[in-house]
Amino acid sequence: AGSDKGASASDSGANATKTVATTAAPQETVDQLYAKAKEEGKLIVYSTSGRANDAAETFMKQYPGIKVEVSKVKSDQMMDKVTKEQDAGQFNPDVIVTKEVSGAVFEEMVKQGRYLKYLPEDIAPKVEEPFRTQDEAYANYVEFRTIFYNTAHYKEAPVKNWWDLTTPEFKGKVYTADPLSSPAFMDLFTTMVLHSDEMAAAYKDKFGKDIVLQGTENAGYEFIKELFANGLVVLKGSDDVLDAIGKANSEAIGLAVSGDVSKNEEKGWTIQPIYDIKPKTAVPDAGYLFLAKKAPHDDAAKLFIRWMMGETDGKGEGMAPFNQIGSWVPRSDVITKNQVTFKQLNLWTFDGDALYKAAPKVRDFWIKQK
Amino acid sequence: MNAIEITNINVSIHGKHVLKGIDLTIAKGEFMTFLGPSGCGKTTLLRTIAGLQSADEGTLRIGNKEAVNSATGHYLEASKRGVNLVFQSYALWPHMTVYENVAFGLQVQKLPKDQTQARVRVALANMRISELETRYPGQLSGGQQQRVAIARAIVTEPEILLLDEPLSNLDAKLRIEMRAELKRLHHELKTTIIYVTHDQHEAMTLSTQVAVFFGGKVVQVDKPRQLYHRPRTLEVAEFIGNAGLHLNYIEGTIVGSEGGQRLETSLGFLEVDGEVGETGREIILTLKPEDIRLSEMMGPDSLAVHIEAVFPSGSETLVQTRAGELSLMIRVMGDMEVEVGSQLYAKPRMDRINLYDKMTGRLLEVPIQFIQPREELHHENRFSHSR
Amino acid sequence: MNAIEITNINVSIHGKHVLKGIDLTIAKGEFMTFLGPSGCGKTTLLRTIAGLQSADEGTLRIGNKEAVNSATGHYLEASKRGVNLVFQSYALWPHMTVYENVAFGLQVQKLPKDQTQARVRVALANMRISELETRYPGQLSGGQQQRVAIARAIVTEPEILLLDEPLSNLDAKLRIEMRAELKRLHHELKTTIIYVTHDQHEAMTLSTQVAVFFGGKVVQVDKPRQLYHRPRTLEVAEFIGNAGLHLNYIEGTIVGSEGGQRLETSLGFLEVDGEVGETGREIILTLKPEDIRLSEMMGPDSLAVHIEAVFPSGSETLVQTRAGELSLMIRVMGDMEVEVGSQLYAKPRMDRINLYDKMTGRLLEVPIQFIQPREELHHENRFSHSR
Amino acid sequence: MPQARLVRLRNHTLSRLRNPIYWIGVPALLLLTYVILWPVVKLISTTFVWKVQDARLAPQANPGHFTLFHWHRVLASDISLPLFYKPILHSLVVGVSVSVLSLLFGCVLAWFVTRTDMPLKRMISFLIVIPYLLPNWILSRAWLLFFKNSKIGGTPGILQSILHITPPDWLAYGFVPITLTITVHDSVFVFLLVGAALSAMNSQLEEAASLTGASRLTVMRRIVFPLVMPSVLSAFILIFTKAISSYGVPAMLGTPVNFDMISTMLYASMRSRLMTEANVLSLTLMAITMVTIYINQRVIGKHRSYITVTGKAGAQTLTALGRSKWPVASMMTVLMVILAVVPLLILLLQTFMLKEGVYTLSNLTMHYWWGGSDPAINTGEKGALRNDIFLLALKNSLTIAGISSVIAAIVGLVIGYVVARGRQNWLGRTVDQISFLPYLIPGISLAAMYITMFAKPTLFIPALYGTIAILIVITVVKELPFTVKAGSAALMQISPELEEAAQISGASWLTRFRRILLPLTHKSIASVFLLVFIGAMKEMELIILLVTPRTETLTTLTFYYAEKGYDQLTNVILMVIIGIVITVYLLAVRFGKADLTQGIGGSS
Ligand SMILES: Nc1ncnc2c1ncn2[C@@H]1O[C@H](COP(=O)(O)OP(=O)(O)OP(=O)(O)O)[C@@H](O)[C@H]1O
Ligand SMILES: Nc1ncnc2c1ncn2[C@@H]1O[C@H](COP(=O)(O)OP(=O)(O)OP(=O)(O)O)[C@@H](O)[C@H]1O
Ligand SMILES: [Mg+2]
Ligand SMILES: [Mg+2]
Repeated sequence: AGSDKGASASDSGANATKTVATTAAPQETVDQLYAKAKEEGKLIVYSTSGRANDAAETFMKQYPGIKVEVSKVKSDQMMDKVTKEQDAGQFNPDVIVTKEVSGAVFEEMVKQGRYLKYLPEDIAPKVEEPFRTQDEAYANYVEFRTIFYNTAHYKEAPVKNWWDLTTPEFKGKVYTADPLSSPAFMDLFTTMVLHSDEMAAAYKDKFGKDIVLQGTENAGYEFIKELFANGLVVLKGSDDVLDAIGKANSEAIGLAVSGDVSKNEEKGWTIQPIYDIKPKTAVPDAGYLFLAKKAPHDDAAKLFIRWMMGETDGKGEGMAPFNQIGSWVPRSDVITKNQVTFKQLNLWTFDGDALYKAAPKVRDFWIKQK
Repeated sequence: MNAIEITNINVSIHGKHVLKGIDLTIAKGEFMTFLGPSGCGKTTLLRTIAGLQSADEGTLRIGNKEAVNSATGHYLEASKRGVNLVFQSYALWPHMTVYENVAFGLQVQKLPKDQTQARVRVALANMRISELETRYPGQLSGGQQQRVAIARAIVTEPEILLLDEPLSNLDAKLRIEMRAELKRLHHELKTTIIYVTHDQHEAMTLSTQVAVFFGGKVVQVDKPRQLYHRPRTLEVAEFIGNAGLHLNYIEGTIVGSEGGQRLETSLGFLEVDGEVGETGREIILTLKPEDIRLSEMMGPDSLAVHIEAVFPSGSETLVQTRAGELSLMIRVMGDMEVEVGSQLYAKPRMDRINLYDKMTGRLLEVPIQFIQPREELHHENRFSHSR
Repeated sequence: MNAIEITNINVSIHGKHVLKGIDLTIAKGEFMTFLGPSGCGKTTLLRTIAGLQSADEGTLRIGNKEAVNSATGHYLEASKRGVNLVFQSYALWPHMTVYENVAFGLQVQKLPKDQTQARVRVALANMRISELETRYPGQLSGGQQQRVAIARAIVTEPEILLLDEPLSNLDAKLRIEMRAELKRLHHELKTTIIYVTHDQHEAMTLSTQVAVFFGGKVVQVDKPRQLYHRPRTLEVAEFIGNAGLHLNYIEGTIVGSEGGQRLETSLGFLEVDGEVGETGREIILTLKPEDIRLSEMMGPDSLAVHIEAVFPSGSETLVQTRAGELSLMIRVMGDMEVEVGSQLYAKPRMDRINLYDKMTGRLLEVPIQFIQPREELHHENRFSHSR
Repeated sequence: MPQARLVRLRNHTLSRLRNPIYWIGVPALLLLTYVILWPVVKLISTTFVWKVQDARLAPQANPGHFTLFHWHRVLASDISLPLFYKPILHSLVVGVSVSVLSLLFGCVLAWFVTRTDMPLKRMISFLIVIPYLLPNWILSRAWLLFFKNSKIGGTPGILQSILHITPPDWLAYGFVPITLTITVHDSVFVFLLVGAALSAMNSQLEEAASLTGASRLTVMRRIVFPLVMPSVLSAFILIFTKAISSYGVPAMLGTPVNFDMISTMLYASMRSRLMTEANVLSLTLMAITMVTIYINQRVIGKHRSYITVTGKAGAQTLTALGRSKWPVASMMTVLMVILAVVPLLILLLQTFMLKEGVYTLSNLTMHYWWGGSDPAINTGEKGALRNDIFLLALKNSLTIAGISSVIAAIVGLVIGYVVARGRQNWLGRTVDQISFLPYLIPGISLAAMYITMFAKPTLFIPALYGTIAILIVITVVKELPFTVKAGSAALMQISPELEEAAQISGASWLTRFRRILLPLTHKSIASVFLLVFIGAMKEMELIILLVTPRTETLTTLTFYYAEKGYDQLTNVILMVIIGIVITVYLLAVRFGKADLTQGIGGSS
């Protein structure tokens, strides 16, 4: 059921040059798909997120006769796995649930036609930009890296500007997961470098004077440098950061994934993410949904993607695992559990192309700071 | 002073009772040989003395130190006993060269390097293996390995040297040279040596004392010649002497006579001094093949014998002879050119005949004198007695 | 048919040239003994025959199969040669019981279980180790291990049996029993046996042929008695015979005489049949201690000697004597009760004197006859010649 | 005479073919070439070619063409110091320190357990295996539990919160804890390898030394230690390589103080999709190890012999410790309890705690083991044993670990045979070198290459990708360094005469292997089996790329739980894995004579 129709250009805004292989807008109704999918009998999902498992369970209840098998793989490893499989002529997965790896997913998978964009016509209008036309695919949920603080210590968000982190108040009290081993963290810093003008402006806003670069290229790099100079503590992962600031009455703050706020109760943390920081809070880290190239269970795959999207009306149970606090479903017809809506979030756009090119350089800079 | 005093040593290995109450005293400067059949416990006793095998019972004193005392649980470590051992299986260190193997003991004693070197070189030269210095044990022939093992033990000049069949893989010529070296050690350094060998010639020529073992027990401790001539039991008699199988056994009975008792045997009637035992008791006489002289001429005390077979073996010849129903094995030096079937004269040495109780196998310490042939049995073949 | 034909075999181990052009033919059913000093290459040759050591050069035929041919690079695997070997170092498998060790070869041959059992039992019984069946080698004494090694080799009844000092750790009595067992094998099964031993008595009594090795070369192959009496070189002469060190050497020179040549020695002038060699050439006579008879009476051909020392050793006695500047070692059977300093008469056996070229060390095959004492040297101590 | 030469050639070939070193060695070499060398060659070749992605780093990139850019970048650019030189220095220092400590710790333990009459041996040798059962991040966490200071925030360590001593950074993070944690985790390799060698050693060699008056320490140093040198060196190389390539511990304990090692930099490069850089870094590690192995081969040498199992058997006697017997045993037990049992119990306790860190009775629950779905806990995730795929994963894990550990042990011994007996031979040495590479190829890279290599049938190899077989293959390959080293070290101890004696009895190589070599090395085999089994049960990196939903394993299940942050569930699976391994261990000891404390030949 290979419905690979090749590349079709979608032309809009900043991502004018994005050339994306798309499965054409379907005429099929859910019933038609289900009928065909039942013949296929099963489908295989490669997912970076365990939420796909939850969606699969409800899906199998809803559409009996179709078995969903979910493989959990990290997004960068998934790229390797799928590339090698496809090059060897093995087309295993039907659905891909993945996050970006500094633009590499777009460059190395989407552009090559290995991951295919799929957005049913009936749902497309309800999808917020950039995920409707501008981005590489529809994202079923969006998270981002931001500063967390301990509400037991701070009554309100202690940070309003990224440059606050470079002040003596936070010396040795800022934690981050290691951007070297989690690229999504690096993406935030890379984006700051890309938007150095805004960073410079924010600097002026904070300190009331123009930034003086200390041998760095721009305000983005300067920020990283000063962050290190202020005793940034790098920990292994996001959970370590939250552990560091979440327990007890900590005055420390840390950089972590917005979605982690949902673990608060479970872990006994008293932490909150900050949703508005100058110049921009963060860059989105989207959980994209793709069809895989030459998906063997094409119709089941589409049915499942629709299920995860929440179906036409956005009320489908399949979306529930994705619509959580700390993460946003970029659909206008879906009510978020967060206090702010997706549109209200003050985010940079995820510019895969630019990130992809700039990431190594920022990474090098980071390494040199050690 | 005694070098080693062993009292009632009992050793069991994995439940097998190997040494059964050994009592043995070895004087300082003694050259003591252990003789005994394979598996009788010689190695085990050496290991016990060296401190490599723990004893279940008994005491062991080495010099003036108590080494083992089962009653108090005392046990002196092997490394503190001043004893060295040449292992039956050599136990050379495969990762060290010959030089290193031999030098090890001296290095442990922290001897200066030049002295170590000098002494190792001497030991190697004495063992005729100087040119093998840099080889590893795996690159040596069996005999060469054995000599390294000896060199390793003697180079430290221990007070007590235990040697477990140290020359078994050497040729006759080397063996003689090695023996000379051991004798030198024994004399010059007054080393107390305990030696295990299966070569009885070695035992006889080297040692000042021989202990004979059977089944984990000491059955006789004696000077070599004494042991050779007067084995204390039939078992020992049979075991001693290369003759082993060729020992001449002559059965007999104690009979009463006017003067006291005499023995009735197939050799004739033997008169003894005093009482031997109960009349009617069966006895056995032993006579070594080399204690019978064979000659062409009938001499005093000689017995006419027929030659039944001749077994030449280079330096000596065994001659099997018969006199009536009595079969006698006789050993003669060099080649004996004699025809089978011919008649010659055999003359046994009376003082070399040993008398044993057939039942208990114990030596009866009674001097024997020949008296008279049993005319009724040997008409023609008789000893012409002329004393 | 020949069991083994060895032609120009050369073997180097780690660059050391160990076997240097060995040529040797062993007939089927032969009992061949290898004699030679420690390290001369006996084990290496056995290993080469067995196929455990590869040869650099030469050919080896076993039966009618070619086993090694360096020219064509042919090499027959050890397991296909129908040969078994008793290793000098036993090579027992430490993880198997005695029974399993011995049964292994039969199991490999896929013999039915009951037959295997029967044959193993017989072999163990012959080696007197039946009761050790369930023990592991680590639980045995040295001699017991050695017997297991023999049992393991003989149980498969190979066509060719190689034994590398198989009895070195056994006592005299067992050794005789084991020899008998080997002889039985040799006779009953017509097994070709190659035997390495350092016990020359063993070599003489067991074997039908003896090969003498020196430094990786075969120097003499002969019947035992021939070898004993006529060693082909001085080196062999010195090596052979337990006497080793006690061999009597008598130096001399070839001098011209009317009839041809004669030898001038410290024994006197010896007349020889025909030409010996260049006049003026130095020669050496050898005479074994057991080939001199010592007696109290002056007999024909005897020489008056003074007793210098007596070394008794149980079954025999070595007597060191002197006649002028000539020192003679004499061996007599049994105990010799003689006083040092007394005078006796020594009578050498003329036919046992061997004559060697001093330079080359080769035997000169010339019969010797005694002629005349050198009056000018030995006034009183002379042979009284009466022929 | 060309014909004669031909005959000669044919015979030579024939006799070589009959020589096990060749007929095993050559196929082994071919196999290794395909499964190891080929991936490595590919790895090397990528480092000299521009990739499309390189345009990100260098504008001059010309895809497909030769370049030294990557090597230059790693070794001689402005980034080299932090990217390569500092990390490699750290790696080497950690590698050497871990090796030295592990050797000290492992050898001493092994000696006490195998060569003395110390009581409680069985228990102690059992306890020594436990730290290896725990994932090494558990040990790191246990370290932090005690020594954490305020630097990384959160709950302070016990030392600080109870004793009010602030542990300095150097004690809490970086070199010291990394070294100690890896040491505790990996010294079981030394213990088992050296222990197997020691227990096979003829005790007369020790006795001979003590008779010269040498102290125990001298005997250890001059006789025992050098004699088991092949095992010691193997253990050294294994530990060294494991240490320099380990990621989890340095990532957790090194990051807070910027203590980078090559392994962490390599992982970072990989995650940033700078594959070539990662490849260059792993090649530098390989180069280091090659040098180490070369030195090892030189030390083990041509002539030097390490034969301690000979055909003249001697009774194995144990060194009597006398009065110090019990104190030594108690000390070891206490030490091992602290190192092994405490972390294990903490872990076990956690699986019964509804909320982490709440130490009340009411907080105890069996929910995480077999509780039903409760929306209030873990968003309704059921107890681990109730998970639908648990049984499948358990079955798969057992199959993979079981089969691959048996195969690995045998393959290791067979290839080890070539290495040990072919020490003088180019073949033996080459096989030795190649078989060591898998430890240094990052698991992910190897797995990625295996997808390509085994996705389609190649030659006679069927398409294995997607089956359990490929997981077994890669597990066996990945463990080859250990299995081959263990096998060859064990075989070096065995006198070739023992094999020859069987050969002359007419036994084929296979029979010799089965009846002589296998039983003589059974202890070493048992260790190999056990460690590979544990390794396979814990393995994650390697299989994550190769699993498909049908080949889900217990570890992929923990990956799922861990990602979701379900700590207790993760621990439950860990406990299951540990439970299985302990059971297998006990079974092996009971039925497989895999006793790690006894002398050879069952002479008990
Ligand atoms: N691996 C080796 N490297 C170098 N030389 C060796 C090696 N193995 C043996 N040799 C030498 O080869 C020679 C012959 O050894 P072989 O074992 O054949 O002697 P042998 O005649 O059996 O001696 P023995 O009677 O002492 O057992 C010896 O000089 C020995 O040193
Ligand atoms: N580990 C053991 N378990 C059981 N029995 C043993 C063990 N070690 C030795 N023995 C037995 O103890 C006895 C004595 O052994 P030992 O080695 O002392 O004999 P030996 O007199 O030296 O013999 P050989 O002359 O053959 O070397 C032997 O019968 C042997 O079988
Ligand atoms: Mg013994
Ligand atoms: Mg030899």
